[in-house]
Amino acid sequence: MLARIGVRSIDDLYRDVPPKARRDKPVDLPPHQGELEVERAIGAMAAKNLGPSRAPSFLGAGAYRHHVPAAVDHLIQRGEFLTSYTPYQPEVTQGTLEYLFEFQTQVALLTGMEVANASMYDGGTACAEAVMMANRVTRRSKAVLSGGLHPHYAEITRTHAHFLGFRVEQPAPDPEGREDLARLVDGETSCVVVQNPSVFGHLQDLTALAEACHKAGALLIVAITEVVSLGAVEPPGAMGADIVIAEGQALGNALGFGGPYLGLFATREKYVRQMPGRLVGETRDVDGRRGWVLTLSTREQHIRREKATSNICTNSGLCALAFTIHLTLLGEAGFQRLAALNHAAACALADRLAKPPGVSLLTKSFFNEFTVKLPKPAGPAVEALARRGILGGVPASRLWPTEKSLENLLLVAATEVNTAAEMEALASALKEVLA
Amino acid sequence: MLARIGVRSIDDLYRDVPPKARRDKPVDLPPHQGELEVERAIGAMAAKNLGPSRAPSFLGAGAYRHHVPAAVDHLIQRGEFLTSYTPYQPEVTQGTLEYLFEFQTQVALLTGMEVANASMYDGGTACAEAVMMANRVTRRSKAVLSGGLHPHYAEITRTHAHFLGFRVEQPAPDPEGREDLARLVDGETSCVVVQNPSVFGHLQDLTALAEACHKAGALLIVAITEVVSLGAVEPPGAMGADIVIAEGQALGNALGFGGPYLGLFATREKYVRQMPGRLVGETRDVDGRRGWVLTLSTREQHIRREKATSNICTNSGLCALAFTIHLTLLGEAGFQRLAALNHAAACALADRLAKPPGVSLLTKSFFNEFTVKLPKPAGPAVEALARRGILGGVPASRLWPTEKSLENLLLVAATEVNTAAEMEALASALKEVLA
Amino acid sequence: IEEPLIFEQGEEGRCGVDLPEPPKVSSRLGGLGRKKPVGLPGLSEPQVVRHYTRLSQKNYAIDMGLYPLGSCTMKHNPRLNEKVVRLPGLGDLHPLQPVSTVQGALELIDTLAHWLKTLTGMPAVAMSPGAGAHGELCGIMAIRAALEHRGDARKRILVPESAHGTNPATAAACGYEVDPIPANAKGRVDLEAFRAKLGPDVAGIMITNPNTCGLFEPDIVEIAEAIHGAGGFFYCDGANFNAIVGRVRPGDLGIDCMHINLHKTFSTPHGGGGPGAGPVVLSEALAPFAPVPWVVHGAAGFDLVERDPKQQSFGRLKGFHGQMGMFVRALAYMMSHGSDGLKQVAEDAVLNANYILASLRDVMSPAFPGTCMHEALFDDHFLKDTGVTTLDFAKALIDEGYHPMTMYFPLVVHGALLVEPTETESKDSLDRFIEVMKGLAQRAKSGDAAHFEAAPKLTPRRRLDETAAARKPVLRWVPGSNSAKAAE
Amino acid sequence: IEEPLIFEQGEEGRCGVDLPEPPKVSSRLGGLGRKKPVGLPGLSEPQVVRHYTRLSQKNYAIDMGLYPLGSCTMKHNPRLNEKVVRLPGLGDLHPLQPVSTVQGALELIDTLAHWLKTLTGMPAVAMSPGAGAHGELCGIMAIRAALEHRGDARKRILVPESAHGTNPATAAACGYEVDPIPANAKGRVDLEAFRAKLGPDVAGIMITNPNTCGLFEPDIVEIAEAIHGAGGFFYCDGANFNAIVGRVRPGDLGIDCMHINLHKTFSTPHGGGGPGAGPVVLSEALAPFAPVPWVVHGAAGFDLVERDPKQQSFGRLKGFHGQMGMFVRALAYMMSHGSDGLKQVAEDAVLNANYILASLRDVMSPAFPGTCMHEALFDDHFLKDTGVTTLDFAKALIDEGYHPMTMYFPLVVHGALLVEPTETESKDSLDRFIEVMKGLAQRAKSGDAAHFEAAPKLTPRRRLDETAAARKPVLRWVPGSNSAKAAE
Repeated sequence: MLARIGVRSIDDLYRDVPPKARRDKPVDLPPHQGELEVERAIGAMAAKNLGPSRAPSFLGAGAYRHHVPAAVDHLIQRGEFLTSYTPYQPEVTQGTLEYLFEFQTQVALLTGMEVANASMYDGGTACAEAVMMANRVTRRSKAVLSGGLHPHYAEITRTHAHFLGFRVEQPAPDPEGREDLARLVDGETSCVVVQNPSVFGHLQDLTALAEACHKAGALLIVAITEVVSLGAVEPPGAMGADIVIAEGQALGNALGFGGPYLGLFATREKYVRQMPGRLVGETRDVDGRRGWVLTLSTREQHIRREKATSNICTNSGLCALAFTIHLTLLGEAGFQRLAALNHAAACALADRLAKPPGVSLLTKSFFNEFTVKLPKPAGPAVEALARRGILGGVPASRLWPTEKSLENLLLVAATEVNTAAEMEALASALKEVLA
Repeated sequence: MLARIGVRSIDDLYRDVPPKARRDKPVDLPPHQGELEVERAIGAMAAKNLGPSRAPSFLGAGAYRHHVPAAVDHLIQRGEFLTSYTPYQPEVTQGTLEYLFEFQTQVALLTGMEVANASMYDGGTACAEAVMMANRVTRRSKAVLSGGLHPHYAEITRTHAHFLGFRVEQPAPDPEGREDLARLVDGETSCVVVQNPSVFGHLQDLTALAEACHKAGALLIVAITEVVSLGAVEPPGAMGADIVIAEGQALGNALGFGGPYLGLFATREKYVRQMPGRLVGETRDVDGRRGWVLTLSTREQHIRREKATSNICTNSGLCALAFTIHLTLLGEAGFQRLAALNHAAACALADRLAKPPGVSLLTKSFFNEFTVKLPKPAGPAVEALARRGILGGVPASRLWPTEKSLENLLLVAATEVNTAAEMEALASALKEVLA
Repeated sequence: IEEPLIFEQGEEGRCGVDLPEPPKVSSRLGGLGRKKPVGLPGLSEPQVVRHYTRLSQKNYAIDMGLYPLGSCTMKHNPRLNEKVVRLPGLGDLHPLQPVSTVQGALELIDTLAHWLKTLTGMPAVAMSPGAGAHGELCGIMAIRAALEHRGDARKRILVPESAHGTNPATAAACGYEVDPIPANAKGRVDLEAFRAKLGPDVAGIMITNPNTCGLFEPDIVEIAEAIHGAGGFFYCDGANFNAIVGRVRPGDLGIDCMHINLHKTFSTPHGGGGPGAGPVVLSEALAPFAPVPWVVHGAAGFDLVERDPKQQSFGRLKGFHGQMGMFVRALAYMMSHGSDGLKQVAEDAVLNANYILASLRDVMSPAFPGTCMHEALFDDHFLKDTGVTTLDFAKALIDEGYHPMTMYFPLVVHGALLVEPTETESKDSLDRFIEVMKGLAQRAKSGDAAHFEAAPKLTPRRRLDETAAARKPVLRWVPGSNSAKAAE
Repeated sequence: IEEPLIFEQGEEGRCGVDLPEPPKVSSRLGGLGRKKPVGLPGLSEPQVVRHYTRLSQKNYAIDMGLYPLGSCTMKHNPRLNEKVVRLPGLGDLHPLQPVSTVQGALELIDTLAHWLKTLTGMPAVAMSPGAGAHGELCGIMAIRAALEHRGDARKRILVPESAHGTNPATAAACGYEVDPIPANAKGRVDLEAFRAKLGPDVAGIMITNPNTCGLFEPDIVEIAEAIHGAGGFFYCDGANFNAIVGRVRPGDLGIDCMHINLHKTFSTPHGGGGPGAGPVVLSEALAPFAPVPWVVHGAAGFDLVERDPKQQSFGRLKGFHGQMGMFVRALAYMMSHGSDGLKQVAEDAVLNANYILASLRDVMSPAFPGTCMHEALFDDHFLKDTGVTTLDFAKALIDEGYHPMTMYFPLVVHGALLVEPTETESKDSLDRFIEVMKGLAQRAKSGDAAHFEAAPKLTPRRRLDETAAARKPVLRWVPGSNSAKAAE
């Protein structure tokens, strides 16, 4: 091969590299290892973690453990999906394009919106993108965030706000679901972002807030961190939302220590050209047969460069595939049943946990997650539970480390995978820990 | 659907069933359960076993633990392989046929034989089929089995011998590799079956035995339970074997508590029409393109019925696929290296285990398995090792429960997956157990 | 796109698996080290992944569409089965570990045995046979062992003409003569002909029920009584158990043994021709003669009997303890369906087959009047004078995106076409299939025989020359053969 | 065979997952229960498996063949990666578990960070960005935060014309003006033009190196010194790190930050467009401003900092801790290759690209003389007067069994064709590709433009009308739409 190229050595191909930066010796890292050794080394790291396969787990707060049917993982591992490129060449990627078109339809149906894109990085980044989109649509630059919004979503939005120079207003965390956001909406407000159920688990009727927003010329953005709730709860679209963003992990995707996940993004048809992210559209081929293509790419960075609606290039294709396969397997009946199972599990757990003296349930209306107030700080209590082999929830102090007023609050989730025995184990361990 | 059929109920479709045998109520078994529940129930059974993922394991005796590259399992799970039918319709099964043709070629190469079939149930059943084939070829009816043949192989052969009325002669188990089989060969002998390495681990040069067989008009059948040995050891074909049968599990297939495995079956070209099992052959399609079909099916039961060479219909297609993918990944260089790693591991372990006083190594020439003689019965010693979390080998008493003379013998195997630390753990635990 | 053989790819020294450098040891191979290379090609992991991915794309599979194969029960294989079989503690268990370390595995075998016995209404089951035909062998051996035990050397086994080829082959493999029984005009065993064959040298009868015409044998109880009356045993071929599982217990019909193809009724994958698993249920009379090993309840949990202390077992039929991987899958399937779901399986399978039969009754020619069980049998009467053969018709189905149905079997019907949709097909799927079948039947009748003769056209290969393949068999790749060059 | 949408299949009430009956509870949904059905179709598991299996069969993928996509590094994805990421204790870990219960996960992140820092020669790395473009955002935000920290409000970012579209989009998303730098005749940054743009309001420069013409920027050290001299920072786009990994440490060239696409250089699967992961290595000057979270070594093991105690971090960019699943895969890849293997990766990638360039030099038109790095760039000069466009030429490649190469990018070359084979292609694979490319080039020159205009012909769909799709966007299925009927 070198002969055909006309050089004597590989080194000759690196001659543009400044001499002082050329390395002939390998960097200071271990040499290659066989499959068996690598499996062992990573397996040893995995064994140091206490996962839900060994400990009952009741964590939520933006990431949920559900039973994923075996067919999902089987199908997403097909090489034709797993190792395929972004579908820029539609003739050889109709498979990817068709499932993304179905995904967009499913997301629109779930949220009660008109259109959805082909996915974002995750719920939090989708939230920031939604606010920036609202700024573009309204040509305003103040965003109002609910105190019940997941802190990561708020923090990401603030980061973008800082660099793009828009304002963010947010009342204090709202563990009891009492805030009045409408009073913060003014003529400068581009949008209000509210999470439903809130990060504390509260379910809220957003109809009045939507009206207030629209009256002031602002958009209502609804964030959802647990999409399974949409099988039981009235969708944001029906309450007047203009943009809905969500974390899609709960369907089809493993917890995986926080990623990769997928952001859902849906809006009204009239705003579609201000939307970030990829979109798949229906069209015809030269023989007149229905087919799919990436479309409206004039919004995107590879065409519009610095004038693009977002700098996003990669999305979460494979996570979206897992999501859409899981939802397709469930179908209408299965999705509603799954949601009902989750709600029933949370109701059963809430009754059990509220019993010990000094413990109170702060969340009256919830889906599969709620907040309890303990008689002592929740962080150490969760550590004590972990020592007993139970992953007992997310202490509010993990998400709001500086808010002393939230110190005793514990966010607890239950899904269809939590058995009665596990709930009983948590309840009695908690009693011990609090004693 | 019932209306189109013209019946009123499903029951009407069962009217040929005698009334007393019709059941309207379900049988006395549990009702259906969800995926999650079934996974839990079977997972609970799995958790009751002490597998090598939790305990170092040194078991062989016909089934070997090797590292299977991740690509193998990935590929055999492709639906087009996993859920495909027997390739009777070659136009829509060229995939299966091509890999089976490659498999046949690989088996012929490994064993040093001319032709191989597309697999049998396992090594043991292949052994019995080989003896029956030798009877057909020679029109004789006495088989001589080595005392170093795996007892399961011998037992299966005896079962068939009983029902088909042929004779089996076998000297006593041969832990030190000293038997002289040639003296048992006479004018009635259809074949001699010898395992290499023997079930006790001995490697033998079979050239002289092959000559003795051929001189007497008998066939030499060589059995191999660990195919990885063929990467390091002279193949039976080079020593004069007429039929080679082997257990193929060691490549590509999990231990899986004993099955499904795959039998390899190779012979000389002149005997091919007496061979059992499916065969894939090369041919052309109507456009002249190379393709593959099942061939010589006039030997088989679906054509020849009671005159077939065997009643076998199903083979081990998917296991053969795993075998052939693993071997293709290894290639010449990898296969030889794998064999070298195994031999090196066994040498290292043999040195360690032969140290304690009273323990002696019975096997001088071996591949990856050998026999040690303990100063006390091996069965209880293995139980004691298991209580220490080590799966320390197969006591000879497990395979020959009635042979008191073998009571103190332990069969020990080491492969590329056994680390030095594991070997050390076995050696010191054994010392404790024997103390 | 053509996919060359692995032997036509690769490069010397290349390897697709990273293995560490072996430590230097002084060989203890006793001078028997390999002298020549094996001759294997060297491919990288990407090359291997591509090779098998591309090969897979040349296959048809259940995952792609309906498989109308009669008598083969190609049903959907749930993915849960593939997941549970790979659980650590099952997939990695050595078969000769101390029984104290494999209690869960033995419990699993015992649980599956309980389900099989309960579903068939039989008192015992031999788990080790490796496939259906192996199960047949096991059953006939048990019969012969039982007869020998009572000192009764009988010579003949009665087998209906419509039987699978494995039945006569099995009887022969156990040293029996095969005596065929004709079918009557309704596709059932001719009861009178059967009675006439009975005698003191008849060891037993092998009947498939529902039979290979897709019909339930209405005289089954009479047959059982007659064979027992003559001192013989009743072997039931369980290939078509899918039609009656959960709804009829073969034990209630008087059978003595029956094998169960776990991949037919209980959804283990067909895998391109195996592996299967063929447990055999046995009557009280045959149970003592079952092959080793078997699982028993002992004082300290489950125990495994690998030698029969009573020495009545006819011996060992397979290495280790049977097709464990198939047991796990089958049990997962059974537990998922439960007693209610399995009954539903049979009913839906029969409903689907009858729907096809009724829908195609007018354009094709059903072999027998009335309804069927889980498969619909047609003869080639409807192709008369069209110049289209059963084979042509089946091959034309390929270009419509389906695997051919079973052809020319059972032999008792002229130019048979046997269609078994299974219960896992939805009504929409059946309707599409029916429409295609109608279209083809009409096309055949319209005189377009050329279309059928030329089929299939859309496959990686068109019809292959099987005669040439058998005349001069090429069963392996040989270096320097020019077959590669001709492939394009 | 056509595959209808899921909404065009199924039946009401059907479900592909067995779920238990929910217990009756009195709802605590606060009166917000869903009032109308969602509108999802009901499919069985077999229908679902078939739907996605058939869809997959309409895709091209690395597992099927070479992907000559320039600047995208479509290399083989080892299957080991997919196995280890699913290990219990990794795949099922919740991101907010107490840190005491996730020590192995934090160790893994820390180990990967160490590898990335060592390979790039940089002192710090921000792990959380979700993809390459997200990493760019992270880097530019760090630059702006550092400038703000020293009270230096600068407005402009310099970006070469040949940059990926993400570069200018990123700069804009951080509130910067984008100022383009032209390329010189050799495809490199025009050093003089660059120097002329420098000034006190230039925040930094974004350079891809090796650049999108497949060339190493020989003046890279001078550029770094100049931008630093002017008080700005040097952002290096790491998209083409594959060409130099293990052989050149970007830190030795004077860069301040660089994102790393784990799916390009470290073999995590592309997945049809994601998910990716884009860790960003940072210089000492930028490290204090990195986004949270980060892993630190604490007294009791690893700890996770989710709020910066010094309040210098520019904040949070992504939920939780980054793309853990991609970290596991990338680390498995890195450990498998080691320091020696990764160097080999770069060398083989460069060797393969040059082999293609040299082999096609005579029949196509290289955009620049001399050798290239890991990708070979051609312009459309060789198609002059043939009537064949770059697009036509690329589409014709599809019918030969390949994915098209990158077209019309970089913009600095007319009708660009950018080919990146990657190191995982074998020489046989390259030779086949070269032969196909030569054949097509000759065919174009022989005047057969019609062949190219009509391509592709062998795909599930031929060329699609993208204009119509954008004019009246149909972005979802709507009940009763007649699109289904028209599909055949």
